[in-house]
Parts: sequence; structure tokens; C-alpha cells
Amino acid sequence: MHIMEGFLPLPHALAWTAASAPALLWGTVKLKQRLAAAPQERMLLGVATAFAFVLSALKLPSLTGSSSHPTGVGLGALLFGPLAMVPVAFVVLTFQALLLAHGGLTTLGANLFSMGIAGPGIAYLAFRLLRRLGLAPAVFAAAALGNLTTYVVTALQLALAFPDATGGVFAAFIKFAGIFALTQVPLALVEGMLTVVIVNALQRFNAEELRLLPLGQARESN
Amino acid sequence: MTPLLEARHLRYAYPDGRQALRDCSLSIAAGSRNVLLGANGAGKTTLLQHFNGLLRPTSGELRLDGQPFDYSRAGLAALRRRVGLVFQNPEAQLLAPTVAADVSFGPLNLGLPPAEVRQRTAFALAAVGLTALAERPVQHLSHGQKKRACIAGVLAMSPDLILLDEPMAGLDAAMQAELIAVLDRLAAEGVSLLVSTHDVDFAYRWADTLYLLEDGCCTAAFAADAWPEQLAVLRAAGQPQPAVLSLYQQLSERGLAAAPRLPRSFDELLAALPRKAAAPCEECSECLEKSGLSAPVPATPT
Amino acid sequence: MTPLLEARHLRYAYPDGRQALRDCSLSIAAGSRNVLLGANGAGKTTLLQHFNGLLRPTSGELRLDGQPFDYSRAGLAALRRRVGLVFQNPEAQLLAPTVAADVSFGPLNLGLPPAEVRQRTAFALAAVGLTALAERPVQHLSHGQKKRACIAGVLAMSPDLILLDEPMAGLDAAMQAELIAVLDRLAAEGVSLLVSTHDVDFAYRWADTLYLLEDGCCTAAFAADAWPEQLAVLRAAGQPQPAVLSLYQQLSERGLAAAPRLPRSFDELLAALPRKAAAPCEECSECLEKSGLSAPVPATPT
Amino acid sequence: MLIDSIAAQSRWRRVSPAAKTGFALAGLLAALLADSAPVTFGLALAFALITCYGAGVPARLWLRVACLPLGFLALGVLPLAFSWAPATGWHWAPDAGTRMAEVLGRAAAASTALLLLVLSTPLADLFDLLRRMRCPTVLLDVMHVAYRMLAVLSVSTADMQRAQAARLGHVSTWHSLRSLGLLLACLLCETWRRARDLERAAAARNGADGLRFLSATPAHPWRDASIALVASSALLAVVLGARL
Repeated sequence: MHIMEGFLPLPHALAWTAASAPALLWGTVKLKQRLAAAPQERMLLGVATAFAFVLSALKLPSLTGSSSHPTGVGLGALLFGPLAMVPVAFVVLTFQALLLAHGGLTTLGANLFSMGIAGPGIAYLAFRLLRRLGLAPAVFAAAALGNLTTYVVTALQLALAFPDATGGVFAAFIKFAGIFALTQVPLALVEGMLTVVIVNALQRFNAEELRLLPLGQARESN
Repeated sequence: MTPLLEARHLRYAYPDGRQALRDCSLSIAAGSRNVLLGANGAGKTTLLQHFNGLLRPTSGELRLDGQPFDYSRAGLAALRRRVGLVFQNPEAQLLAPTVAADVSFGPLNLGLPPAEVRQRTAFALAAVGLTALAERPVQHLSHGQKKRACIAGVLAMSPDLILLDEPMAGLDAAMQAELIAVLDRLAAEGVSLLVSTHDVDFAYRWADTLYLLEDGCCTAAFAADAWPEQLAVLRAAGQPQPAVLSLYQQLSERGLAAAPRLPRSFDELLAALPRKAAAPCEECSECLEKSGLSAPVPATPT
Repeated sequence: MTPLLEARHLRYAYPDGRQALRDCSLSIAAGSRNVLLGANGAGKTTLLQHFNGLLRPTSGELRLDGQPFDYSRAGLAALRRRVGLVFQNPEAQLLAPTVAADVSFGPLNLGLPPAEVRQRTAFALAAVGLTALAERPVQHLSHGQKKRACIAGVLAMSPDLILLDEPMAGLDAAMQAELIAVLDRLAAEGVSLLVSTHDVDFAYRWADTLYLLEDGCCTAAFAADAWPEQLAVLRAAGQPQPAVLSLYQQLSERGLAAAPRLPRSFDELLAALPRKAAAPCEECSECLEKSGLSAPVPATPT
Repeated sequence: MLIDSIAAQSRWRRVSPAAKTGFALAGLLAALLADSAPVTFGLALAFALITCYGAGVPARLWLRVACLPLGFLALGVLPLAFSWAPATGWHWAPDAGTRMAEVLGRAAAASTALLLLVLSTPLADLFDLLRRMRCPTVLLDVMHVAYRMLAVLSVSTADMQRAQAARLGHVSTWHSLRSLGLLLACLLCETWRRARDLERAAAARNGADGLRFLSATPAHPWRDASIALVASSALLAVVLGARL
């Protein structure tokens, strides 16, 4: 759910940049502390960022026949925690803008807010709340809700920038959310299922490494 | 006889415009051992990926049993059931957690009933000698075992033709011998094989028919015995002569070896050498000396 | 003379308890060409990673110039400046976006001034023949070029000893020849080299000294010329005899070849063969026949 | 990564990245400041021409890269044509024409300005710039490793997808989803392996605590910077002039 380069008017671009900057700053400072304590995670974070980029460029088989891309927002939050996701998402979004002309620099703040802050935050929250129902439902809910959150936030961002001439921001939000719901709700379900498949396979493959991450820690604390 | 697989004037360009295949025609007979020879970057992998429909030529035509390839979903499924591809890097091919699970991936996708899937998996694992490791996690296998697991995964779909992309890469001598034994067994059971490699010694020793790929062009197709006639074109493609062949030529030029047909392995070369040469008797030596000839056979070094 | 590098009774166990090295002692002389020979999984990579301090032995001792390794931060930095390691997989070693940037990584870490870093980078790129590709993005290089870029990255730190882990893996004949030329040039300039491989033909042709690693044990260390004496232990480690050696033995047993010292390449073997053998004159042939000997030299095949 | 390989061969590859970035940022600002559609469309055209004729990007390649974001844009502005209110339901928005033209022009101008930068400057050249602008080392390290591994993981992914297709892993939607899950799990495992390998490789060259590389120095940094400054000022002057 990228907002493309130049799509938002200047005041909105600036406002969303200002909204995202503190989280990015905080996430970066936290990351710096974490890497000072565990320098071996530096490379892991870099490779994982590349993984996130590759993931978001994959075609997702869709139930409606069209194809789209997973956001990876939920998986990222489960693997690294919502705070470390902010700088990771920042790098991924910058790369997408510069290497794929997908998204943009003037809309980086807005996109980071929906995909690097709101989405992972909700996904992580959902995972913590639903963890006791079992791993699969919690992962499914986290990934699907993470995906849905990014789309709801994006619709809101667009509605604020382009309020409806007669119905105002609320009508515009209903409009944008309604249009995207057609494709996005099935995609959120598909991403939820996909993330469950990944986490299941990962547990069988690599239970060892998983222990270091929020996903594994949540399992252990259970 | 209709060839099993036939390629006619294939051309293929990458999305960024570079030409990967310029003009490639070849045909593969059923039940034969074939080697695709070429330097790194000549286009071997690209060509193999055309043969089971992973890539579609920009122009030119591919036929299986005389029928043009059908690129519909069902057509591709049928094609890939009959033509299996073993990738160079086993890490890219083994994606299931255990060996048996990975081997069953193809048969399950064919929609076969579980009992048959189980049976095919067992058969394929036995064929490559991995029955004992069926439940082992894939990442605990050695490189050679991974390679054989990949072959089993393709074999379980019971294809008529198996394409192997650089199967010997990274294997040590013992693993290579094991792998060649597996290939020989498959060939004996009538499976056609097409192996890509840049190892001329293996190619010369093992293949019935060789295809030379140079910079995207199929520049030669010949029986292994005809190797000496293809020297010029092989050299142009950067392919050195097989060691056994150059040695035999040197030996026979010097009159030290003769064989009814060209030896293709060192064992065959040794068989073509005369048995222990007897030292000529004194009288003979004198006679030879008189006629101005040095003794034809050097003394055995101590 | 003190050896450049010495290992005494190294043992190493992985964190999961598996023994990777059981007992390994060896010593490497300054300015020599060394090959570490062993099957896949014998422990070659693990041993090489001990030699520049990436791994620390569970027991045993390592010495550089007679001094025990110092595993402090500064000690490791000094060690790695003198002993460089070229990894098997170039994708695992190349960190920077362009070739020149990657080569500058080591010298920059040595704390050298930018002008010297630039000069060393240029020198190292020239030594491996990559000057023209200095600003090329790493991902646009061929496999052989990536391999040479890795060597340049180590060379720029001007080490005394370079360890190369399976450098020939995946290279075709032309790339292998280029790489060997690079190694020969380095050896000529006095850099000591230790190359791990499972290719006995290359090892026999190229090395001064060979070390055999079998299942974590250093079971032999010998000069290349002493290969025949080590046959039993080499065979036990799954190492076949080099083709040129077995051929020469067969030829000389039959009295067809003699050389002052064992030939180590096919070219040397050919030089050890007699020139064109003259056919014995009729009189001699008769004489030979009479004494019950077949003509020692077979007729040249048509 | 088509964009990056075009940039590596661009005629402006050796021009100072700071100058190119400065001009592109001025272009983005101009696009956001311009308030009339003719001006923004004029800007877009100008940036496209500069990219093709200045930086020497073949027009055919420019079109291929640009058609994705511009196509996306064409779809993206469609919702602006409709208005919705609980009472009236869907109907044409009264301000549809002006609003669509405004957004189309602004986004087209901004996108082409960004394309000018990325098609003439490989991403790697921008890392050096970021370092000089005191971007936190943590982010730079992540960017360096991620950029390098992007190429490696993309190749792995493509190989894995092909291997699965060769064994009919994509015969149905459900099969595709399961295959994709297996693929991503494997890729994630590879992530750990690669990270460990890189850690070791960096340590082997004494680089355990940060990634430093020497960058190629542009031939004429000051000349490039002055040209960029003049061009940027002219651009902004024109746009601001049109506003008044």
C-alpha cells in the first residue's frame, strides 16, 4: 500500500514525515544499543532487511485471481519486534523508492507511518494478546491485522489529503477504504495464511535460531 | 525415429535485452546419454530451463515426441512430469524439512494418492541410495547427499528425460563416483539423460552424444568417438582436449599405443598399451644399433 | 628455521559437540606453496579458519613465527593482517557494492591513510587483473571475477600467508587457468600460499608440500615428489592417485617411459616419453622373432 | 534491479552524487510547490528530457522504468473522480477535473525528478553521500549489507521459485501458497546462514566493528556542485514565479 512519489501535497508530506521521524529516531537509538550489546546481530539485521525487500517484491497468489505483494509487516514485527522494525522498514521503503520507483521520498514519511509503525505495532499487539489461543491463530491474526492496518492507515492518509467535496474527510475515508477493501481484505487473509505456513516451516527447520527472536521468546514464556 | 526432445533455432533474450541464446538447435534421442558442454556463461542453464518450459524462447520451437510444446497450465504440468530438471545448487531445490518430504513434493503436486506417493518416494530414495536417510533433516546432509536427494525428487515424478545442471560441481572424487553410478543405473533403466558440464574429461568418458554451446549458439553436436574431428570448434569454444585423448594421440604418434577405437578413459588407454616390453636380446640390440636405430624401448627407471 | 605458521595437536569441537578436528599438527614454511588435501567434510574449512583466528582450538596450539597466537583484540588484528583467508563462496565474502570499495575494506580496517589505501587497492586489483572492472557493481561480475576480487581484497592487506578455501570450485577450464596464473604470480613474489582442495591432479601438479586431512586428523605431510610413498594413507583418506602419476607408473612398468624425476603434469609426462620409435629393420625383426619376442613397439594405427 | 544497472552505465555516473541529489531534491520541491498543472507537466517533461539527453539513458529504457509508476498513478487518481456521501451515494465529484490534473501533474513531476536521480546514480554512490551527511552508522551498515544481499537473495529466490515450478509446485492457488511458504521459510534460514558467513568474512579482514569502504571521488565536485546550484535555483525561481 505505497503512496507514490508526489501524490501527497506538500503540507501532508511534511506532516507525515514529522510524525514518523521520532519513531525512526527512537528505533535507531534502540537498535544502536542492541547492536552494541550484540554486535553479531548487525549482519543479521542487514540480511533480514534484504529478505524483507525480497519478500515484498514476491507475487502473492490471490484468491480473487489477481496478484499482489505481501507486506511482510506482521512477519517482521514477530521476528524483530515492532521497534526494530521501524529502521528496517525505513531502509526497505527507501530501497523500494530508489531501486524500484515504488513509493517515493516525499511520501516516505507517510509510508513509513503506515507500514513501519502502525502495521507492525498492531500486528505485535495482536500477537501478544492472542498468543494464548495457540501459535497458529496468533500468527494468522497478527499478519492479517498488520496488513489490514497498513491499508486502513493509508486510506486515512489519502482521505485527509483529498477530503470529499461534499462529505468531507469521513466520506473520503469510506470511499478510499471501500475501493481498496475489494482487493485488500482477501490479500490480508492470504498473507495471514502464508505467514502461518512460514512460521510452521521455520519451527521445523530452525527452532534453534528462532529462540533469539520475539516470536520464539513468546513461545518460551508460554 | 522421432527424437524425444527437439529444439529448433531457439533464441532467448533476457528482460534487459542481453542475448542468452542466439541460435540453438538440437535433438535428443530416447534412452541416450547426452552431455551439454560449454564454458561458464555460455548459456547451458538457460538452455536446460527451456527444455522443461521454465523459460519460453523468444523465437524458435521446442518439440516433445514431435509435438510442439504446449505452454498452457495443463500443458506445462504434463511437460514437467515427463522432463525433470535437477538444478545446480541443491540449496535452491531442497525446500522441505526432511529428505522424504522433499522427494514427495513432486508426486504430491501430481495429485497422486498417498499410497502411490509413498511408494514412489521409497523407490526414488532407493534408486539414489538414500533410503537410510529418508527422515533426516535436509540441512544435515553432505553436499553429495543433497545432490542425490535432488535427483530423487525429480525421479519420483518418473520422467522420461532428466536434465542435470552441472551435477559434478563441488563434489569430491568419492561423491562423483557415487553420482556417476546413480546416473549409469538410470541410463540402464532407459531414462534419457542430458547433463550440462564444463568438465571435458567426464563428458568424453561418459556421453553417447555431445552438444557444444558457445556464447548462446549450439555450434556442434557429435558422438563422443568423433571428438578428434571436432577439435577446432571445441577449441574455439574454450574447451580443452580431454587429457586421455591428447595423451593417447601423443603415445600413438610415437608408436607406443594402438587401440581398435579411441580410448575414452585412462583404463581403456592402459589397455591399449603393449604389455611389458621385453628387452631385445644382445644379438638384436647389435643388429638394431648397426642399422643406426637406438633401442626403441627405453630402459625401465630404477 | 622457524616455520611461518605452525599448528600443534589442534582439536576443535563444534558447539553441538561434534568433533571437527581431532588431532592436527602441521607447519608451513615461509615462501612455499602448500596444499591441504581432503574429502568434502574432512575439516579443511575448519582448519583454515583456525589459521587466522576465526576459530579457536578446543585444545592444542598455534604459532606464527614461533610466537603462540594472541587472541586479544589487537593480537587478532595483527594476525589477520599477516594471514589472509579467501573464502570458498565469494558471495559470502564480498561486502561492498563495488569491486574497488570491497578491496579497500581490509586496508581501511588497518587504519591506513586514504592515499595508501587507494594505492594498495590499485595494486591488488592489478595483481588479479581486475583494474578495468574497479567501479563495476559486484553483482555484475562473473563467478571467476568474483573469486579474483576476493583474492584482491585479501591481497590489499599485504599478508605473508594467504589461505584459499577450495578456490577452483565452480570454475571452468579457462577461469581455472587464470586463477592458477594469479597464484603462481603471488608465489613468485614470495607470498606463502595454502590452498585447500579435493582435486588431486591440481594438488600434485602445483604444490611443493601437501597435507592430508582425513576426518579431522592430519594424517600425512609430504613433498609432492614423495606422493608414491604415501599411496596407502592417501587411499585410506579416499584420495585417488593423480591420473598423470598412475599413467606414468604404468608406462614405466612397461618400459615405455623414463624420466629423471616423476612427471607432475601431462606435459612433463610427454617429455619423459621417447621420441618417435623407429620401426626395427627387417633383419632385426627377424632376429627379435627368433628369440621369441614380439616386436616391442606396436605399429602406429592408421 | 533494472534501475540500478541502467544507472551504472549512465553518462552521468561520474558526476558528483551530491550535485545530482541536490538537483533532484530541488526538483521534488519544485514539483510540490508548483500550483498549476501546465507547470508540473512542463517539469515532468523537462526531467524526462534531461534524463534521456543529459544523463544519456536510452528513451526505451526510461519508458520501461517509468511506465510502472505512471501507470500506478493513472489508476491512483481514479478515486478522485468520484464523490460519495451517505445521502447522495456515488456521483461525479464536482472538482474532479482540476483535482485530478493537479495530482497527476505533481506526482508525474516528482516521479520523473526521482527517476532522474536513480537512473544516473547507482544506489551505492548515495551511501557515500549519506555517510558524509552523518547518517547514523547503524543505518548505513544495514543499508550496505542489505544492498549486497539483495542481489544474492534475489538470485536464491528466483532459483527456488524455478525449482518449485519444475516440480509442479504452482499447479493451483493452494499449491502456490504452500510452495511460497516453504520458499520463504528456507530463505529466512538462508538469512541466518548468510549473516553468519558475512560476520566471519568481515572479521577475517579486521572489520568486525563497522563497515568502511573507500569511495570513488568524482572528477569535478565543485564544478558539478555549482552547475547543480544554478540549475536548482533557476528551477525554483521559475516555479515560484509562476505561483505569484
